[in-house]
Amino acid sequence: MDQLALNRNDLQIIEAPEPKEVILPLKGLEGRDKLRIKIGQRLITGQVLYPGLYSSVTGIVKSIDSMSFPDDDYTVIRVEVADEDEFDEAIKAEPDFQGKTPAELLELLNRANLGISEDLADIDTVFVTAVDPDPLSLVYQQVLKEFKAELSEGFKLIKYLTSAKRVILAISEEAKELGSAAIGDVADLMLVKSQYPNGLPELLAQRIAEQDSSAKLAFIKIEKLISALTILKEGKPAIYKLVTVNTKSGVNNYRVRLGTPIKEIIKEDELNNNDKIIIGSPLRGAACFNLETPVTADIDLIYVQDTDEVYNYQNLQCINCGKCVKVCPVNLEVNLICRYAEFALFERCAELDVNACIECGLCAYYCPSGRALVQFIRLAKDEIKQQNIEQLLVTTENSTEEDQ
Amino acid sequence: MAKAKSISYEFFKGFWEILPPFRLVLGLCPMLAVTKYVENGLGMGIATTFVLLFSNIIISSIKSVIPKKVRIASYIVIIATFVVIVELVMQAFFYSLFEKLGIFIPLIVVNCIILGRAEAFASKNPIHLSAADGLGIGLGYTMSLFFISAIREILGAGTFFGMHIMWGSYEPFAFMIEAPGAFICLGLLLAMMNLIPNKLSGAN
Amino acid sequence: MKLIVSSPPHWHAKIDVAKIHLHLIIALIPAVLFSVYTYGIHSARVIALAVATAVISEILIRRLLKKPVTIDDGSAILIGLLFAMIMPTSTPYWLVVIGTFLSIFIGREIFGGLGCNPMNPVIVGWAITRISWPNYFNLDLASVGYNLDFNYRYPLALLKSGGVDQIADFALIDLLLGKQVGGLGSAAAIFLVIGGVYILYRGFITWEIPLSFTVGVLAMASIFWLTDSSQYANPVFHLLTGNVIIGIFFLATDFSSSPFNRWGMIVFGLGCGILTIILRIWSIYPDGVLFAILIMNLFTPLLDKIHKKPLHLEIKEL
Amino acid sequence: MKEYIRMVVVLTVIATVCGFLLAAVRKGTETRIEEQVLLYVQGPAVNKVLSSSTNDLIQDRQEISVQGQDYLIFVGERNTQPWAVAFERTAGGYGGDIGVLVGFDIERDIVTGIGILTHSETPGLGARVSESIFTDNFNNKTLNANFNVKQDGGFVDAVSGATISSRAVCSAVRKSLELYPEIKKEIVKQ
Repeated sequence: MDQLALNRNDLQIIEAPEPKEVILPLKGLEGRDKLRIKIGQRLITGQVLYPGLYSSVTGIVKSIDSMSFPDDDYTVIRVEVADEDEFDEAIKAEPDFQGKTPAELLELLNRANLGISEDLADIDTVFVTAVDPDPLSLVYQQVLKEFKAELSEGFKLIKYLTSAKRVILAISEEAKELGSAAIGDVADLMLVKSQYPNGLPELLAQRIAEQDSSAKLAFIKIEKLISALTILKEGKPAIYKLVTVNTKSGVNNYRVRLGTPIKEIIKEDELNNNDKIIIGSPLRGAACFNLETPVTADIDLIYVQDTDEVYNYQNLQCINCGKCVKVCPVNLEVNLICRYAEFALFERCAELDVNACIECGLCAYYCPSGRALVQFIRLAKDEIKQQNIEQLLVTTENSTEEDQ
Repeated sequence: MAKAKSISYEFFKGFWEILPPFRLVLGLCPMLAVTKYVENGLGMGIATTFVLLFSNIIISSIKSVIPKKVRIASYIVIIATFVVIVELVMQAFFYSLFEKLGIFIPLIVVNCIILGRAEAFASKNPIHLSAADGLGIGLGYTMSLFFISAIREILGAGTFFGMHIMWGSYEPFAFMIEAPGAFICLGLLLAMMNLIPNKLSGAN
Repeated sequence: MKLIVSSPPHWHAKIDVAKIHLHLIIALIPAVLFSVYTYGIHSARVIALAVATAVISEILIRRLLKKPVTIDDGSAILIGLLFAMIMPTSTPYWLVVIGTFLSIFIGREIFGGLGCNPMNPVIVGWAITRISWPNYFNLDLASVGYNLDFNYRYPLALLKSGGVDQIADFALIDLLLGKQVGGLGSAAAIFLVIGGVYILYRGFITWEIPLSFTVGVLAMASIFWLTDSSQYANPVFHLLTGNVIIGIFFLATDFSSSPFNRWGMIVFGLGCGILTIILRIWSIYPDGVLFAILIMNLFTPLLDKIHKKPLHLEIKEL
Repeated sequence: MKEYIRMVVVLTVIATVCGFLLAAVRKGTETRIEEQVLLYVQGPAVNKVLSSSTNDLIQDRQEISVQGQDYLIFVGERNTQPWAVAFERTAGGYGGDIGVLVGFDIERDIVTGIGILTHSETPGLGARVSESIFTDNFNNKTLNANFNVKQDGGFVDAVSGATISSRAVCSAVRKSLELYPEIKKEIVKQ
């Protein structure tokens, strides 16, 4: 069971070599025509290409294609990197952030490619996750160690930005001393057991909600908070991402420029046929089928799984052992939901609150029948979503008929 | 029912096409309760057939007189009359059978097959067709009861009409003549009956 | 370069159905060995026949229904073994064959196979044969012809017919050590406890049902015992005799026919324990464990409704 | 309104016709049913307890009045001489009244045997009092024997697990014993 322990490791950050070409992904294929750039155009670092899409390098646009990644189809922009970064002038340093209003700060940060949610009203508790949510991931603790001096200022920033009453630092039990030194008098400490899935934000939120059910919660990853601080200090956009790369040859924390294709980090000669590259957690992440997949701000971990370790689903009949129910962190009756989903009884799934599922993958991890439980749940969620839309359509049609 | 309504069709449909209780799944209560022995099953079947035949004839002949709103009440009165006649006659001439069937004779009144045929068939069709329908369904029901009670008696008691037919050292499978045995036997037979047409249509 | 693509999770605990059943079978081995040691070749005969019948009938039924044959998951072997464990040594060969076949066929396959049975298949097979051929379940006769170094009367039958005075010479330690007449394996209390603790420790079954079952038996027996100890046997006697121990660890915990929620399991176990004692005291059967489990199996869908509602939190990521 | 009248009339007519029909059938089968009941319900028990009689016990049944109450009795005859009498008494059992037919040998003043006529005891438990293994307890017992179950100091082996039903049978037998002298007097008179 130690497989699910959240690893601890002291690593040095390795600066990944600067890429020769970056890939900037834009979700969906519709945005393609609305892009304000042309092939051959020169981009500067931090330039806005589309609302929410920024250039992370300075260079020339080589092509605009479409590409498929596990979650969706993307419009991708390939940029050939020039030698020197030229930064967008619109981003200015604001070391003393309290001189600006929170709204102005937010605009500045988002202009600098941070991507903080615009809707910050009604938040009274913010927690900063400094515990790695997934096994194998080492990014959060690395950031915590690296930037422990800046943390208390970061808490002040987030408190000011959201006008929250309370800031909580979620930290693994082993890093307790580090945490209590960092919080100062600004934040509270929440200790997390180093075992998956305790570090997932949903479960941290659940723990807070158990104490205070009326709290309106939001969370921010520690790396993002540090990025925000760096932007305000240096006046440069966020262009680097820390990624744990776990290959057969070893584990390293790389600082990678956003948009770098993963083939630049994982050399092809390290891979065998039928290996599996997992972007994200071994329990939640998606298998990568395209080595051109760019590193984005959401990627904390890239894990190369050897052929021998790849698990094949059996999808045998459910034996009703109840293990999935026992391990489910949000108390779902997984066995029932998945059998209902198997036989297309999606209303029953909805009755059993399938939408509360956080897709942590523990049920399928433990399932002795080797059933693809997460997929059944995703299917149910998706069908419920679509059927609700259909229902809405039906009711509107009926009402127009009645009107006539 | 697209087929032409002929006496022979109405008579024979009860033997397979809508064979009760396997196809109609009606009349299960006596089916489960009185099929311990072949004698009981057969007696129950014949009593039901008698009631079914005469109630169908009478209801079909006076169907135009009965107002719609009181038709169920009228049917029940007519059916009940025949049931009581059956009960009295059985008591007078076949007392041992009467003792075994006991409460299930009066309960023929609420056997869904009879009211079902009265409502679904006799109240809409002429006398001769109704008679054929009643007799056919009744005999089909008798056949089913005979079949299931034969299985239960042979396995559960090792006898057939009370005669020992299994080998000497046969230990009766008493579960079959208990109530749970009836449920399992009926369930398996229903499953088989559903399997056969599936197989047939699959072959086509 | 070919890469494998599949959906998450990409890890697995590497526990499969066959492994669970294998360990359940391993846990039964002490009791099996003990029964072979005590009753010799007849015990081995019943066990071997039951296991063989279970496996063969599963193959035949699955072939007939055109379903994949899944005997390699070990569940048929487990059913055969458990069925043998609760039968008397003297069971004739045909009864073993019919009982095991019914366990597999009526108990499980007609409901859809492993995981779909609403009642414990072993007990279904047992109950059908128990009703049909009660004479062969007379455990007092089962020990005839053996030179046993302990009281060769079935304690529960003695309790039923003669009352508390009759069972005075059963030392509780003897009952614990398996020096009592009972089902083939179900009499070997201590060996079943060893096996049960093993599977509990390895996590193949959970603690809820065994614990609450035990508590149910002890509590209900204590209530009777405390009201009139001259008429009712002491609680530990009830715990150690008959099929209670095998029921606690191996029969009540059958995955498919027991609840999967914690509180459902606890109510289920308590119900089994309470009904066991009630049936022992008021029914015409000397032992009530198997019927108690069968009755509680029917409540399983209802007990599954005892469930904490999932928490649906909306949290915002900044 | 017309419709309502029609409904009432039709239902009344149907009910009346059915009523008459049933009355006629009932009338026609009444005596035969009575014979059948005697033959099948009381017959076997009477024949068992008075087994060495030469007459037709059912046909020779008679009703006699003792202390203002009527009792149906069966008189067994040998060589046209009455030698035994049997009649039914009831007592409350576990599930309702148990009707017990007790046969008496009037020559030797002993109980020849008993038979259970009606009962509603639990099948497999109390119902086992009607099995001969229990009723044979009472065969050829003198009148002064203690008709009680063994727990109460009598000689009767109770059906195991069905003491209440066994006690009820014993109590019905004791009731018969009380009545027996009166009935014997009546028979001897005849």
